[in-house]
Amino acid sequence: MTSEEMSEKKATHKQEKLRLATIWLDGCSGCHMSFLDIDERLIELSELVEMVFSPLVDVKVFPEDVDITLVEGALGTEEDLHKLKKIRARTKTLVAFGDCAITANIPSMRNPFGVEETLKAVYLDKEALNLQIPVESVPPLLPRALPLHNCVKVDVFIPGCPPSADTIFFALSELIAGRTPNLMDKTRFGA
Amino acid sequence: MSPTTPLIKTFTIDGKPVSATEDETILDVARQNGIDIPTLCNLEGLTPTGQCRLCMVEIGGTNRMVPSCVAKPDEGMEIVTDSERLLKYRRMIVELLFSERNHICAVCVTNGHCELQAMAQRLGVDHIRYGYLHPRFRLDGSHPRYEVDHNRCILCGRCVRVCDEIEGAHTRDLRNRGIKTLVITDFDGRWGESATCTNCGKCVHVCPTGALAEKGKSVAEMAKQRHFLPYLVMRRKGLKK
Amino acid sequence: MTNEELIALAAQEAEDAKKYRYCLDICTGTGCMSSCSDAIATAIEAEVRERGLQNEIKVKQVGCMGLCASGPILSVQPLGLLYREMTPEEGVAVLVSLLDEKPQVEKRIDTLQPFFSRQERNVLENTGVIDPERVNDYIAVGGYTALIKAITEMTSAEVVQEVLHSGLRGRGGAGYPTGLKWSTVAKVPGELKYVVCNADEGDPGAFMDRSVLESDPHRVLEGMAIAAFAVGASQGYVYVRAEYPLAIKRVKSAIKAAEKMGLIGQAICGTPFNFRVEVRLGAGAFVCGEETALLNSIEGNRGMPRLRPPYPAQSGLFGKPTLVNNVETFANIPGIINNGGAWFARIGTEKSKGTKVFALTGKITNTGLIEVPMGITLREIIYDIGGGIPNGRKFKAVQTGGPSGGCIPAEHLDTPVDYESLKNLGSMMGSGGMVVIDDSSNMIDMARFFMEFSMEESCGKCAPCRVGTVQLYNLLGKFQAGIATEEDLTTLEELCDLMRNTSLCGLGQAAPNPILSTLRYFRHEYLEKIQPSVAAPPEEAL
Amino acid sequence: MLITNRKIAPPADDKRWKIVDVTMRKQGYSPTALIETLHTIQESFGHVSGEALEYVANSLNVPPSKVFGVATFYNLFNMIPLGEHVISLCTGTACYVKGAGEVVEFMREEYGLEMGQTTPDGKLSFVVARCVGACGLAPVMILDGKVVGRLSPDQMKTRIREWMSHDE
Repeated sequence: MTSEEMSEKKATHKQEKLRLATIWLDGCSGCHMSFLDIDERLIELSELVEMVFSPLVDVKVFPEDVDITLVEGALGTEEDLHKLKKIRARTKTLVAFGDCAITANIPSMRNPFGVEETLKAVYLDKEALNLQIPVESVPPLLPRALPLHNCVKVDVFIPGCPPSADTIFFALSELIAGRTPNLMDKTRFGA
Repeated sequence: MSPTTPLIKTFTIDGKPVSATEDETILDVARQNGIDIPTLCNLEGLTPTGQCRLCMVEIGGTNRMVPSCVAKPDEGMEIVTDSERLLKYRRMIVELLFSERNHICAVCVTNGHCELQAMAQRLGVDHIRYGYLHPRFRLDGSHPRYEVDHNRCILCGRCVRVCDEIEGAHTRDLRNRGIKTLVITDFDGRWGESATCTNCGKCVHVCPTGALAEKGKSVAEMAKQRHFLPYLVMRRKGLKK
Repeated sequence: MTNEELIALAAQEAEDAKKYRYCLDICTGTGCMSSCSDAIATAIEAEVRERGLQNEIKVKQVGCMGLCASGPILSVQPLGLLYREMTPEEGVAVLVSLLDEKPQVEKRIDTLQPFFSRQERNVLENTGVIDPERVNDYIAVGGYTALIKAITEMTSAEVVQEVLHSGLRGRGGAGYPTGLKWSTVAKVPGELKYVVCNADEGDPGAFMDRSVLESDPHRVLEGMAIAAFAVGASQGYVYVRAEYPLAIKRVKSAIKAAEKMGLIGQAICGTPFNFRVEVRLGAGAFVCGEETALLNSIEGNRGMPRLRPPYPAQSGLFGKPTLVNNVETFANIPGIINNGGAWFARIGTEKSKGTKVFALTGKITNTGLIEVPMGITLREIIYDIGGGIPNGRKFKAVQTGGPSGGCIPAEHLDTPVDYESLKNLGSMMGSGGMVVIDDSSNMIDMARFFMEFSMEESCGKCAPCRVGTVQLYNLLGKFQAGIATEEDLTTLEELCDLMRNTSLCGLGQAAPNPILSTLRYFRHEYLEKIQPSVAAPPEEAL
Repeated sequence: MLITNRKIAPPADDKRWKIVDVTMRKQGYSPTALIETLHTIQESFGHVSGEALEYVANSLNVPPSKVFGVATFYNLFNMIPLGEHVISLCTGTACYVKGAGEVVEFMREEYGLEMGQTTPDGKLSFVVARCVGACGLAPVMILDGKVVGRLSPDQMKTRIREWMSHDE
């Protein structure tokens, strides 16, 4: 979306703001940081979309009727899966946001070893006090960390670790304009 | 008209009239004419093996596809290097390669210099539709200068060929078969203990991904240098004469 | 050995045979042997010796008689009686009944039943009749006359012509015209050429080649020698699976015997034609049935297929022009040379001539080895010859062509068996395995069974086959578990299409056939397994 | 790694190496004799050991990695010795259709063996046989080299038990 288009849109559709949500599952929040790196363009964006849910805003419950949700992170736990299914049901356009969401990326590095061995390596095979595998108040890990699209339908993929702020801004602008962004000349796996 | 086979064959690639000598492959001619056909196993200077299947092209007027790195053109052929169908197949092959091993670009020494990664970008592969197989491999860091990470290997066979054809050591080969195929050193030993390896590092530099890398390189630091290969091939040809 | 000597030897053998009152033939193919059929022979021989009847009763170990379901089988000649499921004691009892002039009725097999009467035995004419370890037995039934005729009375071009006329097509699976292959190799200039017999019968569910090699090895050698003469080759290899120890033993002894008689070796029949044969063993790799992989294996390499062109006819074994044919193809040759191409072509359909050997197995009453004219319908094979489905179950499908073939459902049972018809049904002739499946089997399980086979046997050279087979196998696992989605079905079909079009060799290209054919005829079984909503996380598959 | 034109001495003073030598000599110590030689080793020793691979590589002048690559490409060659008793189960189509899968289950439950495994005491190996071509007898097993067929899965189980208890 060009800035002219954007101002036009602002002028005509002021009352019909798109409902945008973001969330991170098994990820490092790096994609969200990159999102914030959109900097001053965030203001432009805020005139077009309403941020209805995000770790960056203070909303506790994922709302109904969301237009666009950016999901950062892989599916690492049963809770992630539960959340994602709910998000899918309540979202029109679900965006796999960053490599972890698309490929399971870093979280998937545990996959060749399996849950048991991974937990043992992390929590028991160390020289530290109180060696124990945490079980209380933590959701159980899935047997493997998975990309989002293995479990729900994903509409748009934004590769990158993290995708650059420019990529994110471009992708959102296109989505707001009702187009499917073509991102492959802007980003790639590991970008 | 004499029935003798002409030494020069003329044909078209993507509608462009081109010509080839007896020994030239479709890929050779395409490259001479600035047409870039995607390949992963092919490398100038090594025997082409046609095994990655990315360089397959269509022969116009037929349903046939041939690997352009090994196929030689016939007089009057109409070669198509870029079609919806070819793009679809190429994407699928790249996706299969990504699903096969643990390619995690974000933490790879060749991030940004990797042929597989670049191929995915070029073909518009933004996610992998197939389930990741997540095999488990042991790294071999026993060599003082280099390391092998099978997680990133695509079994293109370049390292095997360069070691055999150019260096002449044949330190590398493949073990097992099918999905269990693995590049090995000698009797499947540790690289650092190899009796045949000359430590020349050619395999490291022909490797399209981060499977073979120099030690001490961090993420995105391992760029490969391949200019030696055509140079060596040319020198050896010269010496033979 | 000259033609005259050969004829004299055959006459002598016939004369010798006449002096016996009865000849008791015991099947010693792998099937019957596993039920210790050799012990039956030993027991009867002992009894014969004890009674001092060595000059009246002859006990002979022969090859497969076909009806493996009823083995071990004992045949009594010249009465033409067959006895089923013999033990050493029962074998002796049959002998005793013969001596009493009251041939035992119990356990007799009805030799007029369609299993025998509907067959047309050509390749198998000597199978179960002659002692495969005696070259004289083969000569007695006219063996090696074709070879001598070819090298003494015909030019190599005439031999090729005769094979072209016959319309014989490769019996290994693909059905390439044999004569055409021969003429190509014959035309390629070269001092040294090879003839290779592909006996790496790898299709699970197929044992035609094993039976032919075990039962009539000289026939194959004769066919190879004729081929060598026709194409100008002087060295031959028989590449046999190591899983066939008996076949290996018999081929090796056949080569020795033929060499001793001068039927193979230097200056055969006093002509300048030389032909030596060696046996090479496979080592457990299905892909070596693919001819270029087979050549790599003979050369001592990993059995990975080579790129074609160049074809083996131009640059094959050790870079020399090479003719590769399968066992059954070679076994058809002596008949064609002796009787002419036209004789051969009188049987069969327009494009598929002659007879074909099939191994009939699975859920069928008469499991065994059969030979039928091309063009016979699947129904005739399964219901008339095969005796239908046992245990009151219903026919569901017949699988032909092994892991490269497909499943043919009941509605196509009246299809004539020929290369094109089977291909049009999404299956293939293959080497001749026919596995009958009844209604207790699930087709997704069948497809996954074959995909597992292809996955384990993929050589790993090209990516579509190496990874594609694994992904297909895993996807089929999702269907089995009932957690597949609509998308999975699309992915399944797309991957099949990819492998078929982009795999490097015929094995990868044909590997999706079991899925494609079951999708074609039993799609509902897949659809039933699709979850309407989003799927659960995929199971740990690999 | 030895490079020499002279005949290389076998790894040990064991008559079986002489048989191996015969195979190699017959083919003039040509690198193409590799698979034939591996067959002889497998037959003579029951498996192909690391020292055997090294001996063949040196004798035939084939690069070590190639010898290893060839030996592992083919299913027939096993690098570690099999157990005292070997059960090979045919996994061909006909055997599959007639219930070979139940034997796999049985071996897992009864002896804790997956295909390709040997019991820790080295007594029993359970391996896959590719189709032995005795499909008329499906399902088929090979018990210490002897083909046993035409048994129901239940009978097969009994056979295995019987056969295993023989030398206990």
